[in-house]
Amino acid sequence: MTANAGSIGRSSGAKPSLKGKASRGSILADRAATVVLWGTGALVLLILGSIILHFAMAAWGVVSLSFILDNPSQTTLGGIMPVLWNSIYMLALTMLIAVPVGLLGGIYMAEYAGDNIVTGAIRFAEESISSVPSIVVGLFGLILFVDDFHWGFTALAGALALTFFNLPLMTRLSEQALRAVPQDERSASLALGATKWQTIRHVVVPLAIPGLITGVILTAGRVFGEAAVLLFTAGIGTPPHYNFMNLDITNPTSPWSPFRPATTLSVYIYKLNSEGLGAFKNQIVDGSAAILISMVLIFNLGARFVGRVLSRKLTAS
Amino acid sequence: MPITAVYPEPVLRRVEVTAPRAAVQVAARPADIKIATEHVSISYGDKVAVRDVSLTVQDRSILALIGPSGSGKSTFLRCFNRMNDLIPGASVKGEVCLDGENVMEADVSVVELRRRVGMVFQRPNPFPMSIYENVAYGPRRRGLNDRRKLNDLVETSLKRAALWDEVKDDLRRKSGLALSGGQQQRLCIARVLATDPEVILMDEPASALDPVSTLRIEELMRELREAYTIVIVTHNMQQAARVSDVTAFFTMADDRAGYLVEVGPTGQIFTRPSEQLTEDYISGRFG
Amino acid sequence: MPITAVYPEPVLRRVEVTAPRAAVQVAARPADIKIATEHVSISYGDKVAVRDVSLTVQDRSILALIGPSGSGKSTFLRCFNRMNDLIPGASVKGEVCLDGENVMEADVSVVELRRRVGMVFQRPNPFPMSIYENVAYGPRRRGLNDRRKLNDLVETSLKRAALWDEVKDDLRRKSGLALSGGQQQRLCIARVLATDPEVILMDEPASALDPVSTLRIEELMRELREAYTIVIVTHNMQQAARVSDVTAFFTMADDRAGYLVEVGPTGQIFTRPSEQLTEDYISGRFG
Amino acid sequence: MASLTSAYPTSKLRAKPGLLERLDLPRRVVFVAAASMIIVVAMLMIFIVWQGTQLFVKDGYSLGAIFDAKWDPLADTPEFGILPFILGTIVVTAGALLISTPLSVGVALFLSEVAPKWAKSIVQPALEIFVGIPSVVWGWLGITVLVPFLADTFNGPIVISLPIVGTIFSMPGFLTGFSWLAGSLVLSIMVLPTITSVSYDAFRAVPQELRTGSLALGTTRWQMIRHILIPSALSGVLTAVVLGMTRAAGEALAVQMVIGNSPTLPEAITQPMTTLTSQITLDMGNTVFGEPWQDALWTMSLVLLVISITSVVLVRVINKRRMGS
Amino acid sequence: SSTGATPTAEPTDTPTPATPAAAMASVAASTAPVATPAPTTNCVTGTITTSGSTALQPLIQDAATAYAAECPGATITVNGGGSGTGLSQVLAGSVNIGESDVLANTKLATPDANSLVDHVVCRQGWIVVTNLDVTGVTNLTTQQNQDIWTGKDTNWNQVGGPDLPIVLIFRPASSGTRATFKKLVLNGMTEATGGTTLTLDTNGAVTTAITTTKGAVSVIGFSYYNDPTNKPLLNGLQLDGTDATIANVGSGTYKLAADGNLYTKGDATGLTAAFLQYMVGPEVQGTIIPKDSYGPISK
Ligand SMILES: Nc1ncnc2c1ncn2[C@@H]1O[C@H](COP(=O)(O)OP(=O)(O)OP(=O)(O)O)[C@@H](O)[C@H]1O
Ligand SMILES: Nc1ncnc2c1ncn2[C@@H]1O[C@H](COP(=O)(O)OP(=O)(O)OP(=O)(O)O)[C@@H](O)[C@H]1O
Ligand SMILES: [Mg+2]
Ligand SMILES: [Mg+2]
Repeated sequence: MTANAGSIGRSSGAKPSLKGKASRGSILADRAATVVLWGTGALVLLILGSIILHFAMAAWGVVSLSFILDNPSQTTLGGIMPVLWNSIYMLALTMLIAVPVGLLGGIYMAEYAGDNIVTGAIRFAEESISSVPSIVVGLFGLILFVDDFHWGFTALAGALALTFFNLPLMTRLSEQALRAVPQDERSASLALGATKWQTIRHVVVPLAIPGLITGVILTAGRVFGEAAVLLFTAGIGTPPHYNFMNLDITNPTSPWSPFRPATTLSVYIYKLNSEGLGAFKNQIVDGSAAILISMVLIFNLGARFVGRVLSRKLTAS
Repeated sequence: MPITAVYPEPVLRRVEVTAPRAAVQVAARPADIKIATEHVSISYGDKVAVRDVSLTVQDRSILALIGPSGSGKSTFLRCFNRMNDLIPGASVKGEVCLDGENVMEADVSVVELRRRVGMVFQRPNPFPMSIYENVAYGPRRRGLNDRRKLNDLVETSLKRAALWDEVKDDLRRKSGLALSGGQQQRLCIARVLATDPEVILMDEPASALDPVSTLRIEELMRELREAYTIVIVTHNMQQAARVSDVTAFFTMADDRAGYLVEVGPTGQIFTRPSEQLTEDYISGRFG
Repeated sequence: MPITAVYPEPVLRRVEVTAPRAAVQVAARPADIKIATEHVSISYGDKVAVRDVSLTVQDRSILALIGPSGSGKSTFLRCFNRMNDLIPGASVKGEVCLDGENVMEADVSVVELRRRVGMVFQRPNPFPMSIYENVAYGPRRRGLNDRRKLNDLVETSLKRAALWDEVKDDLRRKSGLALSGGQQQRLCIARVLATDPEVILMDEPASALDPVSTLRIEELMRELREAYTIVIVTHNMQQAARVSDVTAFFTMADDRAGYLVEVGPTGQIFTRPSEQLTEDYISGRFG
Repeated sequence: MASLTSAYPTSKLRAKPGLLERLDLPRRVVFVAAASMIIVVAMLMIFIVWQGTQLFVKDGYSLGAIFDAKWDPLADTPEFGILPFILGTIVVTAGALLISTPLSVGVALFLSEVAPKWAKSIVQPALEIFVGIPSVVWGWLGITVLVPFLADTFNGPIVISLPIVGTIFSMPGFLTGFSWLAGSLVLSIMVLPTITSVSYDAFRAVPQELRTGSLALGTTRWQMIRHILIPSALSGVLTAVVLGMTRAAGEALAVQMVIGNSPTLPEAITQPMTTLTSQITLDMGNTVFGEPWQDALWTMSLVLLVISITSVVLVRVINKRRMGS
Repeated sequence: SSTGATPTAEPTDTPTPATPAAAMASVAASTAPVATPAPTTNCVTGTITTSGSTALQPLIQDAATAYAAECPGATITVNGGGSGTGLSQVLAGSVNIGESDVLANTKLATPDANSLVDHVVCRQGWIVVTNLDVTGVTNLTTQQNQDIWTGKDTNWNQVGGPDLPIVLIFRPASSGTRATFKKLVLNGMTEATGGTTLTLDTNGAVTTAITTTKGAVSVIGFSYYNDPTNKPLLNGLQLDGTDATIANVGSGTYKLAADGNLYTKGDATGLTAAFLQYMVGPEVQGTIIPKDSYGPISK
């Protein structure tokens, strides 16, 4: 051994058995930590499980096909059809704007954005809106759309406020989905003499579709449950009985029209809790909450399923 | 082009070069020069990765770039088709001429350049689409949509890449990803051929492949040399010795900037290198 | 231990072996066997990566694992200190004995095992803390908190790793990440030495380093051999020839499962391999 | 070998790009889409800043009068001290973070270091569902389950006394379940997914080599987590907590439903209190556009906006630090 | 503007008279909106929106539903939002009718308040209610109320009830209920604050809280108190010995009551006018108002 080998050479005495109990303390600490960490995971599941169970039980006997398809009533259990319709309608209206703009914005951020002041500002804006309280966005919609534009409480005002609120999320999720496409694929396309846009259009976006769909569905879940933004923009009231045959979207009486107030399911829950009357108020809220949660579940499972199917389709033979 | 079998003394013990090659004159007639770089330096941000490299590549020849990891081989290779443009922070100085035209100039269309200078990567990277669509991708982007012409082109390209027989039966059904590694790499070559390039750049095209596939790719390169100019980066010195006409040896200085130590006919580099560094490297003293 | 200077005939042209080594007897006395594997097979999920490997490693010797990429060298190396346990889906069958004790058994403490079998990785991976803390990390976790003892240990370990002189001035201020690649790798070796291991596993420890650093690490390995058993994976055959006593050649079959082709004294493997496959590989026919 | 050129139209290396190419329409379109966010934020900020400063500009209140403890909008000269609401937001958020941070970081560690694949594939979707549960549902659960539970379970004074030392802790019991604790509990569950997922990303971002480096030295997993992982991911975890804080501070409906909205600072976690958001939801509808009272509510919104923008800046600073080191 | 489609109408009111007669009626109505209830329902087609007081919302909602049932071409959308929202929005022209529990001139600047036209459509009453645990207390005098709500009395045994701390549940300071109670019962005295008080923003939330909180007391609208689900869960108190009934509100003996005000910007026209006329007609005043526990407008 060389000169600088020092004094604590490799210990030559009896070696501890590998099964020895060296460092019992640290092993015990490790065991304890493992148990605690498993515990936290289990706790999350427990909380979610009991919430789902709670609503499943509360909704038992309340939720039925007629609960979903009937108009509300004060004297009977009635149904939630109009508010459920509004939720879906608002979702569609919001996604109609948020998805294309978010996707295109995501393309810019993932594919074009350089390191300059404008991109920096976009990122800052994106992060800012995501952290602005939804109620502030709602109030902003109230002044701008409802009052200044004289739209009053309308689905359009609500959808626009929701779009503002969710655009950053949509953009971020599309950006992530696009960035997840391996650089190799871009290089391969560009090296073949495809232009940048051709590469995006024919290689990057198709490959990102599973991620994009997941993004859309996750955003949809959030839009579906939002209430604070809508309280001050789309209105809070009892919707009239809708006539779905009225397809004239410029007519405020048509359920297809964006120029009418639209109380959504989550706003309806808030309203019933605040000023609901009638014997079935609590059951209706429980049932509505159960439906909201189920929709969120469906959105999530759907996102996973669609994402998996699409990516399998894209990658497998 | 008939191959004159003037093979240099075996380079490493037991190296059996399958297709002996002519030692190529480096100082060639200017007309034959396909690519010439002059004082090319490339940096990533402040960090210089390649310093002041000047060399020329003959038309229809194979140039191998060898050197230790990090010596800038890949970086240098990417300047031929301006793929460095895509790397944020990368900047290239100097001239890179393709057929006498400096491709670094601002008004050069990189799209056109990359059609003429194709590239094959280390990891086979077929697109997740059918084999047919993989090959037709480049032509389609060039605006070729005629069914018949496309079919012909796909077939010719796959044949040239020695893949046709293995895939012809489910060209349109099978995904490019369902092929084996070696087949995928040949598919990537076919895909490049379909855009009708003049130069093909290959960055360690066989390093992710098994021995049999590697030999196959090497064979293919020798065939393609008849019609294309090829620049290949390789870690495998035997591979460089086997396939290339000219070898360029890169290493890096203390500041870790890569530079060209020497370039010359492959036989000469592997038997009588003029630089001690080259000798140390190919003799395995480091690297 | 005196080194008998019986160095085998030079293996590759121009290889200058800095420290000629004794050819080691493979069939040794059982008492000298430090590690023995018996019928080790390792799979990732359904995919077999290493099939049925049995070999032994002498105490205080260097075993080099060579073979083409993907032949399972790293995977095999990781079974000595059960690092495969950390890879989801990896499963190891067979026996791996350290000093005659089977380390695969359920009641073996992997913590203890890994202290006795240290590991150095391909990419230097110092922790983001001071040089001192990097070396003291292992001992501290073993409960050593005595200031003086720690200082001594850090110094000895850094000296052994031939890094002391370069870093002694700002041991506590400089981050391990602020060192050069070669220094980082020596720091990682020092870090392992500080836990007082018996065996050191090295997975391509020099492949990310420059030539000078590489030579340094090789020198270091030869010094460490006096006190430790070393198993090294390398792509660089010259390196294997230069540093190891015994070389094991891995390759993979058609099903891409890695297996051991042959193992023997390094001199013999590089000059008179018994298998055609080995000969093909070391002569550069593939890989 | 035949050239394939016949298949293609000829083109030159230096061919002048066509008008369409020079316009690069796609780039412009996607840029506009991304930049629209700047416009949205600019509008949002301008409107909220405009509205939020009316109290000073139009109604003539001084900044000092706003950051005061007295809130009495019905007095002859109405007083709009919003300090209690700001402090309320701070304490209820702090309470939520105190409960949520250890739990969330624990779950993040569980997911990144401990959980086998199957457990991950259950817990991760569960967290996503948590994110998706609307805040009105949390509020509803709060008033129908949590609030009555708290009121029934802890209705007497809460006293902890030791045999010799005597009383070491005492606290009034819940008069009603509407309380600081209820607000913090509801919020802690609502921010759990945020903190968890951001810290999870931070843990994932720690290079695998550091983990294997530590484990290969013979440390236990917990030693690795404690001495390598957590220090390395600290700034990421901090970011997570800041984001959780922002979310908690801005949450309106659920908190308002369970917190009791008493416009005073609580003396114990069992007492009702109020926050900026709950005061805004409470009074916004009952006040008239342009009256000082409503202007004060807008000022509160401005404070919320400032809090969230500050947190964005804070996160950036933290991350810059991380990149720097 | 003999057709009744007033071009100057600020709210987006789309009156499309079904018949010339209806058009005439609507013009007539706009000149004297509330004074003379029409004998039969005046049907005008179109769409109007209302927003405002949540206390009036149940009534307006029911009336709107009934009107729409009689007049198929009419759509009346009823929104809540609060009295302030109703006043702001009718002033801004965002809605056609704004409902308020309080008079516009207490909220708005004089010129703005003057631009609104007040239509009183009902009387509404509020009742002091407690948790059922507060046994033995059936009546509180004005004085006792003042002692309780200003924090002077803190235990029910001080007003003849059980030994139970008093938990005050307020409505927000900005709400009409709170303002009315403060004016009519507390004579403007300052209410108690602190750890034993809650503020909940709506009748619904208050009702839920009272039923679950021992010793709680609050003030809610008649319509919430008389709701068959709520009533058994609440202990409704007399005020100064007077029962909280609609009849007593009508006769003026029960003092915790106020007008329900519907505001329009300028005079009402078209469907707005027709609906306001319907609100004071026999249908609403005679049937819907008692059913929803409001009081009819007197004389
Ligand atoms: N995108 C990049 N950004 C910054 N530095 C880079 C980048 N790519 C490469 N480098 C650096 O430039 C130098 C040259 O890298 P390059 O990949 O060209 O080497 P190479 O010779 O191809 O190595 P290898 O044989 O490992 O592929 C290296 O020091 C590398 O770290
Ligand atoms: N974590 C893993 N999961 C699944 N398969 C793996 C994993 N790691 C390695 N493999 C596969 O196992 C086989 C052996 O890999 P290994 O890394 O051991 O080879 P190697 O000989 O070390 O190669 P190299 O020289 O490239 O490092 C390869 O086919 C590889 O793809
Ligand atoms: Mg490279
Ligand atoms: Mg390996």
